[in-house]
Amino acid sequence: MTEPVEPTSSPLLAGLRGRCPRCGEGRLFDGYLAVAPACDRCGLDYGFADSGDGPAVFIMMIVGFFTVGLALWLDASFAWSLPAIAGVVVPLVFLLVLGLLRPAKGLMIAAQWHNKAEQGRPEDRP
Amino acid sequence: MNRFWSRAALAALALGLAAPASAGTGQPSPWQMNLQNPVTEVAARTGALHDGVLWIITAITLFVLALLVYVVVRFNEKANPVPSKTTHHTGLEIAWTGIPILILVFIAIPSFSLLRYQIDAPKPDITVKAIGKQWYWTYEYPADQGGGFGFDSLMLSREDAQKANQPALLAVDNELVLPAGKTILVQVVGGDVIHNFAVPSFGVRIDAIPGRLNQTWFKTDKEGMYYGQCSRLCGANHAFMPIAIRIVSPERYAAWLVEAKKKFASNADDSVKVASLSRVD
Amino acid sequence: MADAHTKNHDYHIVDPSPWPFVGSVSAFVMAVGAVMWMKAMLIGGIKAGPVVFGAGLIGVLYTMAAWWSDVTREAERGGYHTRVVQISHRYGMIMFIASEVMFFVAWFWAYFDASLFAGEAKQFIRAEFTGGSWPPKGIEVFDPWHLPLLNTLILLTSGTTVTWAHHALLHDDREGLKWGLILTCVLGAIFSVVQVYEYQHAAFGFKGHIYGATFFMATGFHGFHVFVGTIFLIVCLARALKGHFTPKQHLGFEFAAWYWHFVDVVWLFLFVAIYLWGSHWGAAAAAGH
Amino acid sequence: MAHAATAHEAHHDHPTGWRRWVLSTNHKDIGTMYLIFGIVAGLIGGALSIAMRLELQEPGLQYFTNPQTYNVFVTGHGLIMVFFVVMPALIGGFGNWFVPIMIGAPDMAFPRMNNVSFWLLPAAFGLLLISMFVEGAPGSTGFGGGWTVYPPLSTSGHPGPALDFGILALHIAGASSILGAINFITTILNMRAPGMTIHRMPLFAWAMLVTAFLLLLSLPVLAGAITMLLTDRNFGTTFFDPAGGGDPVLYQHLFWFFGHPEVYIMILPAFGIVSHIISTFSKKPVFGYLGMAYAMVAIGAVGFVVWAHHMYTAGLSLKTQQYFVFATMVIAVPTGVKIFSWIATMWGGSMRFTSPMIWAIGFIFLFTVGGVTGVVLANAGIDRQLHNTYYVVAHFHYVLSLGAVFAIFAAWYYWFPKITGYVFSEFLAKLHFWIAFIGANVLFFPMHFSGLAGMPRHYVDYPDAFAGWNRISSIGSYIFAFGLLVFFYGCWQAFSRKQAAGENPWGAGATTLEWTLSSPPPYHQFETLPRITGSEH
Ligand code: HEA
Ligand code: HEA
Ligand code: CUA
Ligand SMILES: [Cu+2]
Repeated sequence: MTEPVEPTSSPLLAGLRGRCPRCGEGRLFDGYLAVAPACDRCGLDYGFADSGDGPAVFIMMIVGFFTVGLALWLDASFAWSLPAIAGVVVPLVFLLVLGLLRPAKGLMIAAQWHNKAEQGRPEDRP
Repeated sequence: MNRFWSRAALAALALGLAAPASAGTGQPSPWQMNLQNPVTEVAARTGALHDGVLWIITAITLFVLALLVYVVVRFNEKANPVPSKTTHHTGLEIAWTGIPILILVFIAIPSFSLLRYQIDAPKPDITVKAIGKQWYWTYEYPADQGGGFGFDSLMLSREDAQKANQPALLAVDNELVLPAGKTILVQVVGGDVIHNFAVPSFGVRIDAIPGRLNQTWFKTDKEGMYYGQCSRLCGANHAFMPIAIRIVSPERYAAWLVEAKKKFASNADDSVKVASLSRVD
Repeated sequence: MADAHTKNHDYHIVDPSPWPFVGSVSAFVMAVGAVMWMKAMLIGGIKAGPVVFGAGLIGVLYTMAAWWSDVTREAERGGYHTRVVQISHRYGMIMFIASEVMFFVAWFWAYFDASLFAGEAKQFIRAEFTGGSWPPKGIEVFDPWHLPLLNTLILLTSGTTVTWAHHALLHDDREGLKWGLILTCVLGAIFSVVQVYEYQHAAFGFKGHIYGATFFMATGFHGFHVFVGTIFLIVCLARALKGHFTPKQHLGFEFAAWYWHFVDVVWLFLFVAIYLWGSHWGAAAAAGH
Repeated sequence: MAHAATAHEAHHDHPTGWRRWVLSTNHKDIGTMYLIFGIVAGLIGGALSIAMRLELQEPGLQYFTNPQTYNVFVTGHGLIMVFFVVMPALIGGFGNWFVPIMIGAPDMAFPRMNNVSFWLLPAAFGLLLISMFVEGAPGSTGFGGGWTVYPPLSTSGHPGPALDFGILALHIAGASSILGAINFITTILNMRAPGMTIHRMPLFAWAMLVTAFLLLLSLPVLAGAITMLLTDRNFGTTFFDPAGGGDPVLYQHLFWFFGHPEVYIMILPAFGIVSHIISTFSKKPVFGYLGMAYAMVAIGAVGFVVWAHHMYTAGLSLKTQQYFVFATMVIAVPTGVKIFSWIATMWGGSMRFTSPMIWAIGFIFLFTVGGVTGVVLANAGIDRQLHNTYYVVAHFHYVLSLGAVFAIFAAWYYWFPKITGYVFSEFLAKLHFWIAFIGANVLFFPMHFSGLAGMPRHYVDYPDAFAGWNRISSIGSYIFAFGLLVFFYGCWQAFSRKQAAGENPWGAGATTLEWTLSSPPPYHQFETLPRITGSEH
């Protein structure tokens, strides 16, 4: 395949940046969220990658925490009207989700690779 | 028995188009499926938020059901003998992350403002005290508002309620009488154990805790009888200490005050201690 | 015969044991006795509560003694406590202490609920009762700089002596181990004595007042832990004298030390929160800043 | 190998007869005892609830001439179902049986302590039963203040010894669970087979790990709270008595600080079980394995800071209520995302509708119904209308009686062949499902309506207007209970016809370690530890 590349010392950071968790260089994604088939630098096969709903859960908690909190604050401290709050918060939700989804997914996949995470099975029974 | 089943069938049909007409005002009505009709702004706004959320959760549940039916039909052993690896869909991934947050936000914003509306009581015109006791309520009218008396309010027996042409388990001997169109603040405490002062049509529910001065408020323009029930397990007769409020015109209220003062004069000094309003900020 | 299935792992497959069952039955008896005692219930005209409770308690204590001596036997002679088993024991002890910490959270919660909200207007009966201040009106609290400070120093010193014992053990210095432990036990005992003395001179009781309730519950539960910890250390001392423990394997001792440190740390929190901050001194300091 | 093991019945660590059970240090035997205990307690708790439904079938007092007795039944029912049915079955029963096996361990870390965890339960249960027969409130027996045991009803309101027995029952049950939690955590952290990294553990083991932490950190707070109740009752303290400077609401905080994690304690193991069943019968690995594991950890942690959503009517300040609305909503939604993960697991799969599978699918749907009503209740403003009404009763029975209990039955049918070695009639298991599904919905769905209409909980009698939905609910409960007869008949039939199940009756989708062992597994499994790998890397 490709020539051996120096493995990165911080696979999680690489994932966060949307890079290959092994070499830290190649692209993890093909497009916005679609995982590429393999690393274009070191050839790591991304077939293992399955982040599932993990990124969603964490983003919901983080973005939810932030935006719902913001709405609460706008309402409590400035008594903004409903549409006004919605006008600020709704776009913000999308911005944050769009902004965070990719790093979160990259991070989750990198963590998966780094920890060799997947449900184990006995060696003698493939 | 037959009538029972046909009623049940009818009720089942009505599911989903729960006609508000079926709801009682001030008391439940048979086969009622939604909140009692609101007569205060608080209750109306609570009901509106509830209905809004109900639509959302119904949609979510039906969506989950639809997905389940779909996978069952589409991905069973016969239809799909070879299991696939997960397919990817960027749009879906964004949607299933973002939409729940949006739902959350959409529920949270009105929820917060409703909450504030409920709790930040406006300046009251009239303050009364409700003291929950095993197993009746004592109501006190402060002297500075033409009161200066208190009385106990006990449930009528089924027979007596029937005679009085009032609903059983809701009717009481001495009702809490209050005027329409006035903001009423109710200070609620427990006399022995915790009780709970709840009147669905007013959108009011607050614990009556010994030693803790809780309060709630309501204002309605609609005269009539409004019933509620103790909503905190308080011992043997928890089910038998209803709250019955009669809302009358301010004129009749003034007249009633005079009358009641005479009638209940002997109860004036009540044993249960209730802090005065001024002590609550 | 025994070798048709040998185990090829280092885990401890424990033999069947009567203690769990005996202990549970005893706990049941003890609980029944406790209720009978508290409610002065009669059996055949006599107040059997203390007897029933005592019988259950003896059962529980016997179970503990028997159970733990099984454990020490397995450790000392059976060779069952392999490295991996010892790691399990460590996890177990850490988790146990974590749960104890949460126990104390409950007492501290009660204490702060009362002290931070002593004057909350909403709670009108309480506010009247406490006079809206903490310490509540009419409560003569302990001067933190007398006995409580002394006890703090005692406990802190005992923390160092137990560490000394530990180091001695690690260097196979049996004398140091012995004296370190003896000193720690003595300090623990002195702490308890001082605490009892202090209790006897308290100007408030356990009953009828939230100050006494929170004070005695928190410090009393802690005192109980000191008591248990001291016994734990005495057992270690006895075992040390019998020649138990090696520089490499001495979990029993280590756990006693952990437990002791935990008791130590809890005391610091109690001292700061209840004795210092919750005293007139604390109130004055707060008002004067 | 397996045969060699069974040939050694007389070996010293394989006792027989009563000693095998009473003195047991074997996680499977202890698990079996837990399951039997759960079934027995389930019958008693179920019987209490049927008696309640009989009473509520019509307005007026039918069977409970003393209303207090009804309260005692409700309380007993709640406590038994929570502490003596769901927790023993899910955690003690299935947890004990399968956590060690799934991680490739020969037993639990502390086998003797495991047994005391079990035996403390009958002791606690015995105390609870005694409690129902000694004086509580003046002139009646038993404690009737609800499973939440709020003071002052539980202090001044029940002078008799009934609640003292109840409190000590909870202490002992709590001690049992704390010891169990320590055991599970240690086992999972320290006894995984070679190659079974923590990131390769089956999700059920993950679920049990999180559950055990929740138990470890929440139960002592409950124990503290009820200890203070005990001293308030018997030693004159005033923790919860304002007349002595105490605060009844303090108890509520302490209780719910335990109580809310407790509801996750009851559902996380169910989540784990359902994940396995869905994956097995879709012949696909669990969707997003790592994300789901981490999500459970995060949800478990955040679950500690939402407790006061049970106290919206206690008179908390506006700010406090706003915070708890906010936190509850933020944690509720990702909890629900589990649903989508299961659907995604099935998506593209090749599903076989065996009996455990239909119970699991039923669980997914019914839990959703219960979960979304939880989101309604999370809004303090709306909860103002619904608190302590049957709407809440509907909510928590959907997540418990139709959530946790459905998961228990799913697990039962899934693992029955493994545990007993016999095949359970698929027909009867499915028949049981349909009866239970219909019965439970007829039983609990109308409670939403009566709750919205304003019917309060803990009512032995109610205004005539509520009669309709209550009648339907009661009929539903009889249907549900009838399903149990099918269940027991199925068990009896399975044991009498003794059709051998074989190692793995469920086929290629069943990939966890228990399916590599004989059915039932050898007395001591994994004398040689299994080696675990991932797929390739
Ligand atoms: C297994 C037990 C269990 C579980 C899992 C839950 C889960 C939840 N519960 Fe429930 N609850 C109880 C058991 C449980 N509860 C019990 C026993 C009581 C009563 C105690 C008593 O008073 O006796 C109670 C009471 C209770 C109250 C107090 C009501 C009152 O007394 O007035 C509240 C209020 O917030 C609440 C909320 C929630 C929420 C928000 C969830 C959430 O975790 C639910 C999350 C799930 C979903 C939301 C569904 C699926 C999600 C989707 C399909 C995704 C999309 C969804 C959205 C965007 C909304 N519960
Ligand atoms: C897991 C919890 C659980 C379960 C399963 C149930 C099951 C049932 N519950 Fe209840 N219930 C509670 C928890 C539960 N409940 C709680 C916490 C309360 C509040 C108490 C309080 O307020 O103090 C309550 C309150 C409550 C009320 C409100 C009473 C009132 O407020 O006045 C009612 C009324 O109808 C009711 C009815 C029923 C009925 C008919 C069932 C039926 O579904 C029961 C039918 C029986 C079974 C289904 C048996 C199940 C058997 C097993 C689970 C064993 C299986 C084990 C293995 C296979 C290993 N329950
Ligand atoms: Cu008063 Cu319930
Ligand atoms: Cu909760």
